[in-house]
Amino acid sequence: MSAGWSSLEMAAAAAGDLVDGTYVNLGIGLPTLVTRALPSDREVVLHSENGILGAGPPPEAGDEDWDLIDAGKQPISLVPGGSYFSHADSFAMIRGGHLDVAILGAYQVSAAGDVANWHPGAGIPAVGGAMDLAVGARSVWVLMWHNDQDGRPKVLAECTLPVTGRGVVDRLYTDLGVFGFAGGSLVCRRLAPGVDRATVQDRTGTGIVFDDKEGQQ
Amino acid sequence: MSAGWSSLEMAAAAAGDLVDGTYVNLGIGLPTLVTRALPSDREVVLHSENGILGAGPPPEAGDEDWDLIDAGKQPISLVPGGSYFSHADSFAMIRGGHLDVAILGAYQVSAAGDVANWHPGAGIPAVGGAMDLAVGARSVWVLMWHNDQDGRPKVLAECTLPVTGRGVVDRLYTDLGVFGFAGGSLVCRRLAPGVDRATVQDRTGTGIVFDDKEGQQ
Amino acid sequence: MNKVATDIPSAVADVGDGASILVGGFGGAGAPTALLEELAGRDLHDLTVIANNAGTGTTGLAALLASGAASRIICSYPRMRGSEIFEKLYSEGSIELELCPQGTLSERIRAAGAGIAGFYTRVAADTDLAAGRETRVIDGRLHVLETPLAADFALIRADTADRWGNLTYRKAARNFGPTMAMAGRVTVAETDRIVPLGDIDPELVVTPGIFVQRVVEVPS
Amino acid sequence: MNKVATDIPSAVADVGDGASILVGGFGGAGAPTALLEELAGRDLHDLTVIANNAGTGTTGLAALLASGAASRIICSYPRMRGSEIFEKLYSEGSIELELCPQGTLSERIRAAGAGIAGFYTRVAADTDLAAGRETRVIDGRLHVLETPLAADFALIRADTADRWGNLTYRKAARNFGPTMAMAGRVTVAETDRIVPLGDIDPELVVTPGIFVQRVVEVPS
Repeated sequence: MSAGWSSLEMAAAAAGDLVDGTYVNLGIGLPTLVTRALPSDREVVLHSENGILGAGPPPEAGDEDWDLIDAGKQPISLVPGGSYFSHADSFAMIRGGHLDVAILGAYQVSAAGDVANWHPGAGIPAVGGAMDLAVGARSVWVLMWHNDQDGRPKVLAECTLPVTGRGVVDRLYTDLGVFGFAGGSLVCRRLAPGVDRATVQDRTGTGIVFDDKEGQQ
Repeated sequence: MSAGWSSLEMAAAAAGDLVDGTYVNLGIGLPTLVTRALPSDREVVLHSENGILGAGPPPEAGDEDWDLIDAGKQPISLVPGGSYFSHADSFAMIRGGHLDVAILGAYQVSAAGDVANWHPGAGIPAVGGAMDLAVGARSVWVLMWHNDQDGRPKVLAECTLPVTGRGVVDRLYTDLGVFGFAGGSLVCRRLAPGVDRATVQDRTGTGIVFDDKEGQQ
Repeated sequence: MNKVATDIPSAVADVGDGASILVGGFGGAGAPTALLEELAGRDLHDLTVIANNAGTGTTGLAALLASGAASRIICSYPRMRGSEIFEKLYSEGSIELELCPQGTLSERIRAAGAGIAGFYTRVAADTDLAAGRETRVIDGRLHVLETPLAADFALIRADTADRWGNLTYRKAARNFGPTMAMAGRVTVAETDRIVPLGDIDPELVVTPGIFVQRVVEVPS
Repeated sequence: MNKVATDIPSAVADVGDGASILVGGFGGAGAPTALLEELAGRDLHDLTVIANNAGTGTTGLAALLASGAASRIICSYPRMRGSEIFEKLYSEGSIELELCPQGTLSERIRAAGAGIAGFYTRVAADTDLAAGRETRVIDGRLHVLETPLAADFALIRADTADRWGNLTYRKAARNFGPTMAMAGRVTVAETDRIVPLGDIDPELVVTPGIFVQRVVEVPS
């Protein structure tokens, strides 16, 4: 598993694709790393489901304000131009198609762009805003490790865990590369450094169409 | 038509029935007179459909603020404790049953408590917030003249004009008295000074059950 | 990110024939008069206007209607003192009217902005305004199914803006502004002033910039 | 009119067995901790709690659940770091869980407050969370019918109140407060401070007093 991106490099790949003026919601877990990788040459406005636009980096230790937390209940800050609003208004933004991008973590993604990220299969599930984001954001990106801790593929022909949304994922960022979805198939757009086509296919549970000119150069 | 209440006396009869802490919406036309008749010993909070709670009396001539108007587009003021909010929130208050009382003007009221006040029967209709108020307020009161300009009854067995809401009117204040509705019948609760039972029945287009102990004393 | 339009014409440059337009305001309060008069000065046709009123006097929405730009209006209260321009167009058959209860109008607009595909309300049930409409009995009471009301553009007036499109309003000029801002595919706000980013207290922002595509300064 | 309760016990004196309670807060921010702990100290049973989370640690909502007062919880995100009390009750079968997507939860609460009898949303359509539910295809897409979620009480935390019940909030502690305030038949707000009537700028009021029945000062 030495080849491919680190978690921060995966996040940087996604962050680099966010253009100036994008409104983005970052799911809890891996996607929060995107905040650390945002290029400084553009303004990307971060939405937090608990009623914040303009979420900023965590405060210094000791300066935490527990009335200013992100979706993962961690202390954050507010950037100039930010605002506060109610949950109903926050999810009106999400459901109403006002967010340009939602970057979700996931357990599984299917070739059809289904995403499973709310029910681990056993124990108590917790859906939070995942289903709202999955159908509401204009573009849904998933940021996750390509394989689980036991090396099993998380990108599959069909999700085996309960799905969050069907046919909703537009892009997938993993440690092995960047993927899209077309005609019911997974499409590899870019390979991470040191990863070849055979490796990524071998570690994926569905057939891949390769369209990774950039990565192969 | 010398017997009975003046318009301001009708409004005073309604105003006197508003207890401390009541949230009230006043329709345009006659009901706006209620503002002039509110007893000073209680706090009644006036709601204006265009996003105001705590509507106050008109400002002095020359002090009008055209961003602070009532439902009839007339300049008003805001009392201490008042607030501004959006139309969506304003009608959430109305539709959601948060207003204690709506006092509407009307063309016609029926024995079943139907009210007709949006469509004059010819020409261009204009519904405004009338239908929202008719079904949304916890208690709907109508304030109107007992007869039209040609002396015809406006309180009828059935409305002949298009209705605003059915079975919604709880109380009716006219120049001849105060009425309720029970078992599909109009009930006279109080007669205006100088008005007797025969007169009010004669000027009404439906049978009246008299329960006007107070008025007869 | 800079949503500030340099002038009024460029703020609404892409409004074309056949567009649907949400127009803010309750009477004159909150009406985007400058944007409306800019449109009135063009040779526009077949607009659908969604507004509470149908214009009064000869300015603002009345001017737009007088220009012949609108073929259809959806509103709650078209007939009022001073609405002669609308009344003339209506009596001539030059404009189609869809009357909608005011709270249903604002809720349909909110539904469009909030991604709600339909809702049930008791308002207008069993009245002529709901004739022929789909109904449903819920908890023993008749309800009407209402549908969302989005538009190509929302034109509103606000008090203060910044370059991210955050807005505050003044008193009851707020009215339809926050709700319509959510439902325009392109929302344009004319505002009394535009201040530097960060100058609006985040607790005071009424319309977060995510709902606004353009702002233009039009001092009152 | 004076909605100020003299103390915490009297602010929730009428909460009884079997009551349904909307509980504000997202994690700890906006949680009405003092009101919840007052209820936890009583011998209450069979409450239905509607909240985003299911409590963490041993205070606030977790304390109420630990007291055995709740037999049912409707929430979006019960399992998180520190939710051991809920997890234990759930695994014992002492509490029933209805999981609801967060935005659907807030919209169902708003619907109750806004007099909307039902609405259609794409959220959760064709997922296990909508199994067996009424659906409808609108514009070619599957939608789920969602119903309003009112409660006997809404308990929330706000920043500043006045005796009419007008409320402001602090930063992201706003979250569910304004929406739940609309949907409680009795809404009780614990607030950092209570100021004289007229001291809150009318442009800054987030929850107008019409939605609030009682306020009680609980400095943080």
